[in-house]
Amino acid sequence: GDTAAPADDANDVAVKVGYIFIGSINDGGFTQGMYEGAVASKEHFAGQMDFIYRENVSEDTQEVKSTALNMIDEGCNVIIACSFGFGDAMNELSAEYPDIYFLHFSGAMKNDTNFDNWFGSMEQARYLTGMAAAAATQTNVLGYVAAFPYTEVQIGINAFTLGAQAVNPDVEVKVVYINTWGDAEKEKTGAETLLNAGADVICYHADTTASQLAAAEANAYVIGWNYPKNDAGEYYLTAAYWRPEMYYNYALQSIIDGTFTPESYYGTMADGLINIDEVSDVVPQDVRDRIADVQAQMMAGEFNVFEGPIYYADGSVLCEEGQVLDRAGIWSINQEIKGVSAI
Amino acid sequence: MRFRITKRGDIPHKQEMLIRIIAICLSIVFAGVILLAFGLNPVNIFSTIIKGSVGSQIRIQQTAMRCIPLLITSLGIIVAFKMKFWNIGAEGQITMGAFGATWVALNLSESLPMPVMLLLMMIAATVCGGIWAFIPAIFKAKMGTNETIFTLMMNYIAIKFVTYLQYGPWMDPSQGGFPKIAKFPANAVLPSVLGVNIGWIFAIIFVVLVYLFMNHTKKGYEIAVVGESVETARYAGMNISRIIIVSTIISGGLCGIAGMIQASAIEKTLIANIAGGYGFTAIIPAWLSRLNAVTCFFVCVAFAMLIQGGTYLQVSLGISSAVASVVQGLILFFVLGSEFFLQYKVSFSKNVKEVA
Amino acid sequence: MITFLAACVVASIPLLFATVGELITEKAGNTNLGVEGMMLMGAVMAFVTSYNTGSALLTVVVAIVAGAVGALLYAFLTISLRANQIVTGLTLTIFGTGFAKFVGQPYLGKGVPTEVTVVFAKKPIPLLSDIPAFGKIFFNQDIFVYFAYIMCIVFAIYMYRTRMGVNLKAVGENTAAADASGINVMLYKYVHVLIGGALCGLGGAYLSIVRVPLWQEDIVNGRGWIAVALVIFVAWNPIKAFFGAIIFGGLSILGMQLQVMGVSFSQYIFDMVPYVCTILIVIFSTSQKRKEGQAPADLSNNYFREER
Amino acid sequence: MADMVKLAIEMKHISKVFGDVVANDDVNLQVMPGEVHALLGENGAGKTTLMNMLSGIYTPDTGEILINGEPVTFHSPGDSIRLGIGMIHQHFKLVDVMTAKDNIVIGQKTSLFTKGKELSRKVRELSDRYGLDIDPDKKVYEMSVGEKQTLEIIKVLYRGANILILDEPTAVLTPQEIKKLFKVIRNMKEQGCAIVIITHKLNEVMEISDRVTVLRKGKSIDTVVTKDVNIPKLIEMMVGQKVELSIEKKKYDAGEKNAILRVDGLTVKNDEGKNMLSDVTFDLNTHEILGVAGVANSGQKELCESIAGLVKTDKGRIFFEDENIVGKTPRDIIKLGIRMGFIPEDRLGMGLVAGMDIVHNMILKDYQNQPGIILHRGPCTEQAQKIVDSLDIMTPSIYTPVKKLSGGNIQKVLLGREIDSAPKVLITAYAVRGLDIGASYKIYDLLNEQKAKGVGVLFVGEDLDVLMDLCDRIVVLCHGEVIGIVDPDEVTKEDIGLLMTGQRLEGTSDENTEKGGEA
Ligand SMILES: Nc1ncnc2c1ncn2[C@@H]1O[C@H](COP(=O)(O)OP(=O)(O)OP(=O)(O)O)[C@@H](O)[C@H]1O
Ligand SMILES: Nc1ncnc2c1ncn2[C@@H]1O[C@H](COP(=O)(O)OP(=O)(O)OP(=O)(O)O)[C@@H](O)[C@H]1O
Ligand SMILES: [Mg+2]
Ligand SMILES: [Mg+2]
Repeated sequence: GDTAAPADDANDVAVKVGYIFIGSINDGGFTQGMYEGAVASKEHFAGQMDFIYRENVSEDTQEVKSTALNMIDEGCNVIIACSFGFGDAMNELSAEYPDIYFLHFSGAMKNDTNFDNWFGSMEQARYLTGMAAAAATQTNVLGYVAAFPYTEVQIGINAFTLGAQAVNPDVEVKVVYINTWGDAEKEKTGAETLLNAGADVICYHADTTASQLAAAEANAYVIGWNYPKNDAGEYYLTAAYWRPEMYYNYALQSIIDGTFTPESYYGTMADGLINIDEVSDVVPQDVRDRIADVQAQMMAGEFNVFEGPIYYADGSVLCEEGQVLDRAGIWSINQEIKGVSAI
Repeated sequence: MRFRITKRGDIPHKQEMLIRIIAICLSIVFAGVILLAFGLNPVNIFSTIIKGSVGSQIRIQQTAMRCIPLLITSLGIIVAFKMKFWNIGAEGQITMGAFGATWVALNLSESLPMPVMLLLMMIAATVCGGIWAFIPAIFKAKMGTNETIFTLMMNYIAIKFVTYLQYGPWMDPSQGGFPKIAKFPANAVLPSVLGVNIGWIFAIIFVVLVYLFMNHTKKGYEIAVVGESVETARYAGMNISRIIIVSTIISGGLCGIAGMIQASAIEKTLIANIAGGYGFTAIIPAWLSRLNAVTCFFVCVAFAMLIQGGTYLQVSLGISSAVASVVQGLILFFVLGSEFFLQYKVSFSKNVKEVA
Repeated sequence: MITFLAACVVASIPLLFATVGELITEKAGNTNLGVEGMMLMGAVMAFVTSYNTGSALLTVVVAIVAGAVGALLYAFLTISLRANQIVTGLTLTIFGTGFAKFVGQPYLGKGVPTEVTVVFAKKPIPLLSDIPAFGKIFFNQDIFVYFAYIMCIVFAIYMYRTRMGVNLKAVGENTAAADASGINVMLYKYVHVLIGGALCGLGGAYLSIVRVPLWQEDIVNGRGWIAVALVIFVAWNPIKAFFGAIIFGGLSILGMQLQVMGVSFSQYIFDMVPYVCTILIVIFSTSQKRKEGQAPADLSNNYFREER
Repeated sequence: MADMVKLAIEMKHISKVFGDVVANDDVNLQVMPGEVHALLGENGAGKTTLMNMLSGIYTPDTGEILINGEPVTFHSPGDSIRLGIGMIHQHFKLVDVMTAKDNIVIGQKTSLFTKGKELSRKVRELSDRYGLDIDPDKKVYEMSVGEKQTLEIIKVLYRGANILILDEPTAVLTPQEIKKLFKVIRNMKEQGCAIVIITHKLNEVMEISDRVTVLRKGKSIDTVVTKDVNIPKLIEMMVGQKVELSIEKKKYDAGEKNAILRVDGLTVKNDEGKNMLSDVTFDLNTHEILGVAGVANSGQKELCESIAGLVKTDKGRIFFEDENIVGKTPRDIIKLGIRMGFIPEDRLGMGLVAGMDIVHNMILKDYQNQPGIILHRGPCTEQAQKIVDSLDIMTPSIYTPVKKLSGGNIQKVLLGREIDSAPKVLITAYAVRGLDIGASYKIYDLLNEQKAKGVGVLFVGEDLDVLMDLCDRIVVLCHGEVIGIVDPDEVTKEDIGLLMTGQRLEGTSDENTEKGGEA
């Protein structure tokens, strides 16, 4: 096993963070991103920050709590829990340990002093990858392997579709829901099913990179997710991913400064939490320019992904002409938009 | 040189204990050797497991909280196994028990007094868990259907069902679009005593009740007879269907209560992963305790220590907690193997002549 | 449709190996619930081998050995030490899962080297693959698939046409009678439990080496348990196992296929279908009064010659 | 003798201990080629154990075995088979779902592939040669007990055994089948085979054997030449003292008797819809032992089970005193005072809980009468001790699981419990099957005691001599029909034998013979 390399001078640091991970730190996906963020953050704080972590913690409140308690025993004063299912444990502990800070990725729970959630506008990155995908398709069919049909996933699908439509109004996005997060074989089968149904670019929202393998085997393009890992070689277009050190640095600094206030942090392309990987030159230069342009607008706060008129696939209105969805509006999405075929 | 295996007679209690202790010691040594082979320091690992499980008051509490569902589930399994009903469906029964409790918690008034609420939740959990065990049991009794597979499949159905609820009709709109079932109201959360939810008191009461039930009641006797031979039970005029109903309601019901405790005290809601593998793990202490409720208590405590201590490995030593499950497996293999020496005697003999 | 059926064949292969493995184990009177564990052991060891050596042959050999070693633990405990089969099998699954996690951790997210993947890439069989539809479905596959076909046929001949097959049946049906007839029951049990484990190892390796040539912790993800259930579905018959595995493999991907075809239904309900089907089949097979196609009569009973 | 002829079997100073039970203690046995050697002893004397050591199933703790003069050690039954030893076990060792020929060939080292047709031919040849009747392609589960026994014999013959061991082979056979078996034994003897036969039927010992070795409580007592002894002498050797064995039949006046159980037009179908009992009608009186005779599977099992409420009846009524008990649960029937000592072919399958001790088997029927929900073991502990003492049950203690006892002792536990429960009607099926002679007579006495108390006893039996001696009347069943109800004082054994095979008696003076629902 890998080791967490606990520092010898652990007692002298200003913040000692305990990271609780859902997967393994070398999974080439979500957890690796979260872990590398921690390493980057440690570098950033140069001696003021240290961390320990535990991998493969299941979303079981008992397990999460005892892990966090062990970390507190080891001298941690900040716990960062990197999965939605860890929230309840953080919530409970934050009441029991007012001196410890609990930062929970995703969800909506927080308190007024030492417990906050953080997430980001992934729809921005999804939009940009949608643009890239639309430029690469020949068949005008984009495949999307998705875990479960619910808001977070549907936001991604819709943003991706909007981005694609912006480049090529004729594209169709086909979705397969696989009802599981981490079954590589199922993800691959899902991707293959889409490829057989005519898709020639694959995007996915699940935990492994099996969709990339399926695409590459079928000589189709693919868009990565969670972490800029390329398992598809020349067929890899780009990836939408998190750069969590942007949040770590921000939050830990405010803890060090004594200015921390929970705010339900929502990162954006502007503050760097949300990113897309360099776009492959399979995508024509003009589209790459457009992507860069939209990205710049996003960073400047001038671009809204969900701006009306947008219709759901069943014809009902998601967003009126001229209306811009705010964060709450985006997080109330519960269907796929027009242009997506999903069940 | 040839060795010969013969059946032992009844062996004295002391000797039996001795063999078991030797087996456990050997298993630890053996697991240590394996760890060494992987370049890990076994002494460190074992002492960390102990420190991590009982090293401080909080850790003891954590260990106790793991012991509760494990023990209650094991007790449920004991009742079923005594009837030779190889119930490996505890995982599903826990899940369905939690489902029943959640249904009550989320649908009844928040102003209900806590004891009433908890009692109703417990009844719902017992019924749902019981039904989940009863379905395969009745098929076994009436048609001889293989219950191992049946109960196993019931696990998956229960888990998929709760997944469906979690991502579908029961998703809580106030979670900002994240898939989660609503939190229990305060009157549906089990209170704590000594820093551990009162499930531990239930667990201890259940140990005593199950022991008395299995060894000193007529129903307990009937269950054992049905387990030995359904034909004999029929011949003795036992009402077999009723015995099966009662025992599976007890077995599945106990598992269901474990689920209720997990939902109410730990998660304070229902999640698909509510059983968290306890349903499978609990089979082993049930068996190792030879289906004796009191022995089962001690085995479960040891198990809970191993599990809880395992979570401390990575935090303290930076070693993957997968090591803990490997250690657990190795120790189990040894203890399972040691049963042999309780029942059989191995003697070595030099034979002069062999058959051609 | 043809691509879907071809995909069903692919999805069936890990199940098929594991099912035939468990089937042959059960024929010898042992229920090994460690299928999931043995598959994972095979999967991880095969992956580690291929990653480090780049040798396809070695990968297959190691997968076989890893599954068999898992089975050996089980065999020693249940056959020689007469430990309870169900509990020992479960323990093997716990152990195998932990083992795969532990051994595989450094390899997470890493891929199988191309020298290995090319060996296991799809290879159409000349002539046969030209048969309309049929050829595309069955004979445009990788060598694991072809091996699986041969395996089913060989096991069917072995079980139904050879002297050893008859002896094996006797061991599972009535161990005491087999023993008294001079069959070396211990040897039969060991050999078949080990063969069973080896096949489970291969089934696991198929997932990690061929199907998703990328190490993922929970690559087997419950397929071992489905295989245990399939054994009943196919009535302990390796030829039926072939079709049974295709049906169950197909069920696992049918949901996705229907989605892209725009057929509306609840995917959650669909996820339950294989399990509900298994239950119905178990019920159905026991409701029949036939003596054939039932579980070996001495299944799960440990044998001690001097026992009464 | 031993100097001139090489002994086929020589067992010297054999001991075998199971846990706390000494099954064999310094046993010696010598069998010559061309000899039929009977092994005699009470239940649990260690006969089966001794023979199992010859067939490689058990390994002796101490002692030496010589086959054809060569010292041998068996590590497995295979070793024994290779030396030409064939054993027919007390409990069949056959694979139910396989055909006769597959059962014959398992474990044989022949060709790689099964050669079905050739094998069938060989089996037919063999069965013709010995005058045995077997269908090589019939599945064992479709076979009658007699056929299974025949199959066991052919299996041994096929392997060309020159030492044959038969453990209670006649217990389940009809007289005709026994005749055939003895012919085979004599045939083999002429070919120079050594044959050991275990049986509890002493007339068979006298008829077939050349010499007899008697075991008592695990020790070999003596070996004698059959011609030189008689039955009482053998009994004395077995039991260890002189005993007088006879059945007294006390007659009660019609006035003292009244019908306690009336079976009226009873019809029972099996799963496949075939009539197992057709229109069976008879009365059972108090102070009476009513025998039931018939060849195996003539409906005896169904008759007993339907009275006990264990099978569904198709038509007809069963009156206990004045109450129709058809459709009542077994529990209700037990409460009325009907007890059934049923000894099925698989002794432990019904009636006893194999894995439980004697105490917990005693509670089996009475626990329901205890008040409350708590199980009281106290009274049953005493009862268990009493039965063990009064029936001389050989067991280490009353806490020994009954499956560890010898077959005969298991049966005593069952009968002891049923008789001890003071029933009004006692149904016994094959009560003495497998019991040694002393134990059998003990059972007869017990049944007579019950009769004296006014109990109506239904005695389903095999041995016609016993039926004639013990019963007041005998119901003869044939293919599920009552073909006659006879008074043993007025008919001969041969008459009953004829009835059993379905031939009605012509011109007998027996007015009791009723028409039993001729179809
Ligand atoms: N496998 C065994 N395990 C434990 N005890 C045994 C075993 N086999 C025999 N015994 C015991 O050894 C003794 C002798 O049994 P055995 O079967 O040889 O008697 P037997 O002479 O054949 O009696 P029966 O006439 O009833 O068949 C009995 O007390 C029996 O309980
Ligand atoms: N399985 C057993 N093995 C050995 N001894 C047993 C076993 N079961 C019971 N006993 C002993 O039998 C005796 C009576 O058992 P127990 O005390 O359980 O009866 P009880 O239920 O209290 O009955 P009662 O109240 O009528 O006396 C005790 O001495 C007990 O130790
Ligand atoms: Mg015997
Ligand atoms: Mg016996």
